[in-house]
Amino acid sequence: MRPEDWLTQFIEIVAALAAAPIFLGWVSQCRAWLQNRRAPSLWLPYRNIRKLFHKEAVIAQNASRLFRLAPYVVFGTMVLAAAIIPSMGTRLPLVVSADAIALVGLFATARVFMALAAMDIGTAFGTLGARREMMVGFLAEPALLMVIFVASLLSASTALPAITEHLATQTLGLDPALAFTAVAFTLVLLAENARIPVDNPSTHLELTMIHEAMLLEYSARHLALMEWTTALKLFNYACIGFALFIPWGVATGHIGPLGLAVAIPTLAVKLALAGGGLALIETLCAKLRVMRAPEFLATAYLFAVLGLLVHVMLGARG
Amino acid sequence: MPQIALDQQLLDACAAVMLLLSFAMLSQRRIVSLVNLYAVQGGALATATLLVAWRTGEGHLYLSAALTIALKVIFLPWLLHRLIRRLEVYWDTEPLLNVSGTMLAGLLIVVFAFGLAQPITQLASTATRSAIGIAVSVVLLAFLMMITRRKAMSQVVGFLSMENGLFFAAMSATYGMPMVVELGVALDVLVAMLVLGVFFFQIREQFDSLDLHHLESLKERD
Amino acid sequence: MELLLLLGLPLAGAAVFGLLGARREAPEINVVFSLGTFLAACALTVRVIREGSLLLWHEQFFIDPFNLFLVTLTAFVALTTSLFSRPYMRIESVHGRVTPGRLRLYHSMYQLFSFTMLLALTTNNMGLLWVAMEGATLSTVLLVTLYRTPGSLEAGWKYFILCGVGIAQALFGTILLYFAAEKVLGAQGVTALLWTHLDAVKSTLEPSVLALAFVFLLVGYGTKVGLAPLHNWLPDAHAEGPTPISAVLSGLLLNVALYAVVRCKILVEGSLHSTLPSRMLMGFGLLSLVLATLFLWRQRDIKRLFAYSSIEHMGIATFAFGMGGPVANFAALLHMTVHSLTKSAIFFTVGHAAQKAGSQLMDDIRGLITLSPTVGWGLMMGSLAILGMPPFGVFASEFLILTTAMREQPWATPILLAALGIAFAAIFGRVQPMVFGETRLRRLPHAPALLPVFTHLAIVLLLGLYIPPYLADWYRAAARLIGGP
Amino acid sequence: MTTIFSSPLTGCAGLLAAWGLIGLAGLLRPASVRFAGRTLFPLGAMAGLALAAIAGSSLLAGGTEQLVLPFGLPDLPFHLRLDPLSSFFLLLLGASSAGVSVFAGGYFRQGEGTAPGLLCLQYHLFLASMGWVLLADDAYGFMVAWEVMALSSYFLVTTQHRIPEIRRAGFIYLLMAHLGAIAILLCFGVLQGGSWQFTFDAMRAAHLAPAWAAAAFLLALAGFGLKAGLVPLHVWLPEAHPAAPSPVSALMSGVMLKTAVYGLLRVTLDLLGRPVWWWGLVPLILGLFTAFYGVVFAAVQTDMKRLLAYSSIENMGIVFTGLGLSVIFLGAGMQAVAALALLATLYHCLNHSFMKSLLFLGTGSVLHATGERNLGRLGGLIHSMPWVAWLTLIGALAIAGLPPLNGFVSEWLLLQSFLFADRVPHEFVNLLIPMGMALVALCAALAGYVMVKFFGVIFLGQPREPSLAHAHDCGRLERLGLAWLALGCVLLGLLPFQVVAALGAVTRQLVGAAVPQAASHWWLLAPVPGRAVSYGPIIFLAATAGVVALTALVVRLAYHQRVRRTPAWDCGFGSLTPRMQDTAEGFGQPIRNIFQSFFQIERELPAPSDRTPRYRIAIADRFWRTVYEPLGSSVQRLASAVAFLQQGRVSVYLLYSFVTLIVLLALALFA
Repeated sequence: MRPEDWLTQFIEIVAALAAAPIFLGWVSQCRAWLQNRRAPSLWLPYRNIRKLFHKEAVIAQNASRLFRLAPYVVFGTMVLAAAIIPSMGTRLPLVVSADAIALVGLFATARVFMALAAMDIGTAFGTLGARREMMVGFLAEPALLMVIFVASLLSASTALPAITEHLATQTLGLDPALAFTAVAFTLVLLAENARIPVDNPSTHLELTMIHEAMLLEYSARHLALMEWTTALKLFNYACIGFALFIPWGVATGHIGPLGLAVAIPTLAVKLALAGGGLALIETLCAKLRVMRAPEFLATAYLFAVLGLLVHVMLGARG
Repeated sequence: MPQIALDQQLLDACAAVMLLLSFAMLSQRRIVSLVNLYAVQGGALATATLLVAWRTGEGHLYLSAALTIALKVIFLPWLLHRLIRRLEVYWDTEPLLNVSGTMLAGLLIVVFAFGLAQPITQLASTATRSAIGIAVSVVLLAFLMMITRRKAMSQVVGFLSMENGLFFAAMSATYGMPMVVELGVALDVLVAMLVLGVFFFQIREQFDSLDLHHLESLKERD
Repeated sequence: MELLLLLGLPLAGAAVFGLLGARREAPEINVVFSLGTFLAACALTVRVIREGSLLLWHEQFFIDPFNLFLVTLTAFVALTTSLFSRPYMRIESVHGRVTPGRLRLYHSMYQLFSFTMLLALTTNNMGLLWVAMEGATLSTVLLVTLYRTPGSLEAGWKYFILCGVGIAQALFGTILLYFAAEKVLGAQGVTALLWTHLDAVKSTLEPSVLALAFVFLLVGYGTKVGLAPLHNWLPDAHAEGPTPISAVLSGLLLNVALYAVVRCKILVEGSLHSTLPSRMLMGFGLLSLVLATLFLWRQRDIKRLFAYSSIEHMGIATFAFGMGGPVANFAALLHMTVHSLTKSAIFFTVGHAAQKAGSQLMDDIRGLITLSPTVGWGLMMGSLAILGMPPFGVFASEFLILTTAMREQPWATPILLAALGIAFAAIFGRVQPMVFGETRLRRLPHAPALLPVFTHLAIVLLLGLYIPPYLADWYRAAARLIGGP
Repeated sequence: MTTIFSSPLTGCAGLLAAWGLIGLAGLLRPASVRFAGRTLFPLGAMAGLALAAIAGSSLLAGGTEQLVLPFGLPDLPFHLRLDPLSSFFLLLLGASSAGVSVFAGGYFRQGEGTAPGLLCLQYHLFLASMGWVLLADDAYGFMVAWEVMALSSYFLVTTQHRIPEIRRAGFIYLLMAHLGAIAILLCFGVLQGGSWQFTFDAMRAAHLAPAWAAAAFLLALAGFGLKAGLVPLHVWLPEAHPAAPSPVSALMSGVMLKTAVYGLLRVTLDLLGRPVWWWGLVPLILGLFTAFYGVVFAAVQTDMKRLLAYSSIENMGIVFTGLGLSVIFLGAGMQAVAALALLATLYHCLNHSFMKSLLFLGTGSVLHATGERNLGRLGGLIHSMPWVAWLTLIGALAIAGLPPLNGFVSEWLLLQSFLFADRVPHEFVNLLIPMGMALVALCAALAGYVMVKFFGVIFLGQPREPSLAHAHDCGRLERLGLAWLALGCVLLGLLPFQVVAALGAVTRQLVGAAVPQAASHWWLLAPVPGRAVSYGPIIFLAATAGVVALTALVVRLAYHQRVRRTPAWDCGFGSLTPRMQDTAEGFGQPIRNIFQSFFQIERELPAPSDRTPRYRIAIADRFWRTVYEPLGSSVQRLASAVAFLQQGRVSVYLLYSFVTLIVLLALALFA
């Protein structure tokens, strides 16, 4: 590994930390426009986080250490995830430590800690949120894994950068297997990031909420970290999507200032588009009943597996 | 040589008589006369043994004939009669299979017995070989009788006539077994009867009857 | 000399008990006689180990590997059973189930019974063998009816009639055997029934006659082995008689009867050159095994339960003898040994358990190990042993039998598997609640004799882990003698 | 002593004997808990450590040695053999039993059931017999050890024999174990191939016809699968494992199940030699189904030990999946990948033995502290028993397959080997295996669900019963045991490179290839040459921890530290009680709804107008009603049909004899 690779790594992490809240803001902005509302500022998430950091933390009496540890752990895992997803360059030193499977493992870790923290206080809300989160998770996680496997079968590797490099070097022309998985991935993204139709980030209605229910007991800096994590998670998923389905523009090989000069704008554009698309979907869809969520995710899972089968069949033929 | 023919005829007559007696026993329901029939059968057996003994001059056959007479013609019938009188069991109840049915089964058995005896008869060198089939059928008929009877006493008589059949078979196939065996067998029969005597009184004092339907409580079917 | 002692002592014992009437120390005297017999057996064994097989008294008696270990076993079990019966019968008389007069009969017949067993084992004369077998029946009939209860009388009657008739068939078989032998060995009739001579000339004996003879012998002695469907006397006799008698019936009589069957099988197979006898044995074995396990399933009475298990195990042994060949025969012999040891041990514990509960119904026997751990563990270990749990010897034999069956008679293995499974479920499902759980038992007036139980179990355990070389040699020699298809 | 430990094999045998002696020593003072607990069990743990050390060293050495004991059957004295395979499993046995024994030393109390001394005997007999199973090198010795193992564990299970349910569990357990043993026995009957030699060497040498070989494999699968709780032969497991005292449950789930894996590996890959590829399909499919079945049932359990038992079923399912995969690859002639799959299998065995023992011991402490095993009555224990809680948390995260703990590594390896399946020269398998991969992923995710439920309901939230408030943390020995196992989970997770290297000897022995190490770094696991595939848990951990620490530091420096403690927010609804928390049933509800068809559910729902509403739900295993109960009743019917034969009438019996006689005579005449 060369020093500039470490540099890229560093830039990526910083960029992710910085861009994540903006991306979140951008999505809600698009949503507002599509729903003819006055859009909130792009920097609103930042303001929130800053405000929360300055507040005094209020913690329930029977909260255990786990409760206070969780935000940091969750945040840490998300940052590491951001570090190993090739959003700009593919030569990332940290990647050797965790391939795509480990990435899914990272998300799972975050989810488990979040759920445990939610159960820690022992209010009905927290447990309810935890249960629903795990319910979403146990279907979304394997679906994501399947999505990645299709890609890694195409490129004979489970390391995301390797996959990206392989796909990026291919001629444009969508592999049918990837088409299936793209759909699956979108569904997973929606579910995992607590977006409509599975969850609604902007409501606290107990019947419907999942993600927010887990955060109810958090306040101040812990909440800030949690919010930031949420933003990072969305950002990460978006980047995974780019890495798998529209890898073009990511700097392969040892990256230089030139490569960055190309990579950063492309990423920005991709993000902008993705945000728009996400907002569009959220506007068009209606929120599902919580009990319907498993069916939604089962569809995702099914699509992913279908993609895998399609790949195998075509591979068998050709 | 007519003389030989004569005792040959006598032998065959004895055999026939034994078979006849078996059938008689099969159909007989009065226990007293059952015992008498048994005694007569013993007599026939003894006669046959004597004839063979006289003819072959085998010493131990005389002995076994004497044994037969002592045991099966005199002692056992006497013992049985005494038991009958003491226990007041004169009649057997209706057999499980009615007489005509029993007879039919008996006939079939005789046929089968002759089939069975064929290989033996062919091999046998004794003058009495033709009687082997009859001996076998006597054994099997006695078996049948034990199956069909309801009274302990008549089952015992059946048992004894089976013994007779066996002796007859031994005699007609091989001119009797070695002496030591014959003695042992006789001893066993004797002891068996004594044991039975004891037994009957036990059963009697327990159930005050020798009807076998008292002895059907130990079973798996429920 | 040893033989004289071996046969003389029990006979003398029977006479002594018959004459000297009811005495308080009769049980001890009984033990002494049995001990003497056992010592004689040991002496005999030592002599055979030194000099090899023996032919004694004008060849009327003989000792070869096949019957030697059975003789020792018989004497041994007779001894331990007499040890067990000492406190057991005392308790019975305290409970008022037997009068002194009957105890006198009991001891006398006990000795007579062991005499007939030993005679049957040691005699070389097929006729005498028959006489001894009949004698065994007669001497035990009155023991079965010892309690004079309706049940015991019925059991005794069935025992007498069925075994009597059966044994009569065996006599006819013997006659046929003699008939065939006489053709070869000459009419002087002295040697014609001697097994050794028959064995020498068996290949020249007339096959068709021997086939018939075998059928009669098989049905005859098979009735005493308790082969289904001739077994019906067995559970009743075991359940209704006094427990020491159940122990010796299961432990000794069945073995001796099977011994007789196998002796005949050797001769017949030698002359027939066909697998008919083997197939008959296998069929009987499997049938007994299956029927017995199915009967096991419904038992309420503990002694009937283990009686059926005896049938099951005799079935296994018979099946193994049917398969033949060195390994299967070896296994079958081993199985005879360990079964008689284990089963008698079980009956010892069962006897005391039933006395504690005052009933033979298994539902009345609960929580043995809480009241008397030794009896409880004895029963538990015994049952596990009889069910073929290692490291007990029964497992060793079943291991060999099953592996052989898998190679030689694959079709039989599903049946064996199912039967063993059902037997396990049936027996263990009954034993567990009797041993474990809350207790509702009472104490006994005399301390139970548990030395015999644990001696037996120890030996069985030993045979599972280590078989003494000379014993193994006898088994091998006997297996070779028995041969197979 | 020196002479004994001169060679690894004699050393191991000596240690097994030592276990036996320690057990016997328990009988010296049968009633004394102190003697057994403070002296003997720690000694047993020492022996376990020593065993692990010896086995480990011989595993690294990779040698093989044999030994013949002077007793056994006449022509078949007991043979012992120590080769990489057995030394690996001995290592597993020694290492995890050490922790369990230490824990047990503090666990067993005076009271109902078996006396401590006897318990000690049974316990160490159990350990020794498991060791013997692993060392045995002849069929007879193997079977004896195998059954002794079953027997001793049976007695341990029925320690509380006064409770009818426990007696029932023990009965079912021993019955099934016995059936399985007979199947294995028959398998050996096939394997000896008519040579009547029952040593494993002879079996290796024997050449079997394909049909016979397949029969042997299937018999072995049935027998060992039964012990491993392979569906549908699993029904005994959720009964027996919870019934036992917790250390015993830990041993049964943690170690005994692995002996089944060992047996199947020994028979399939060693004794049978070269397997046919389609054999692998059977364990693969069964394993996948088992894993799924187990985890789904675990998700809806309300008894914490039953939950763990079902999770054991799941993990054994995963193990068998890997095994089947490896057999398929080997049959298709792909040694290297077969080695990878086998590696995953073995690794998962090792991991599971640590994780599951840890969790079972944790439940043991909870049980002791609260006397409760129903999840619905627990909660909030992290405050009153922090040691148990945090150590158990490690186990829970590990078994949920979260990086960087050990559970993740084996699943990672398994998935990696799945990714090769498209190279198998059988199209059908190619099509089949992706489904397998999907199922494995699903099971892993569900395991996470189960563990969140397990840990969250027991340790987090508020105590559901007032009595839980004064639950006490576990004692010193127990802590030590838990800590040892937790340490094992962490180390196995962080140092996969070393473990894989050590396992090379085993895979080389069984499939003739070792997983190559592409990367040369000691901290990096890169098992697949030619593919950019790697996993470096240490960096992984370092990075995460670094970020966490950094964040914490920044937050601490940049912002103030004020924290106010208040009651939990009750949404304005005044009277929240702990009973209003989500219960175990509630947590399982989504799974119940989604996989309804799997369960046999009976509900008791309160009517709206109910004064005292009562909600009860019981979930039963379908296999009981569909397979086992019919079996039992059919035997019952058969028995009563047969009983008709025995009518108690002498005449009828005579008729039987007569007919038998006639029939046989006919046979003799005309045959």
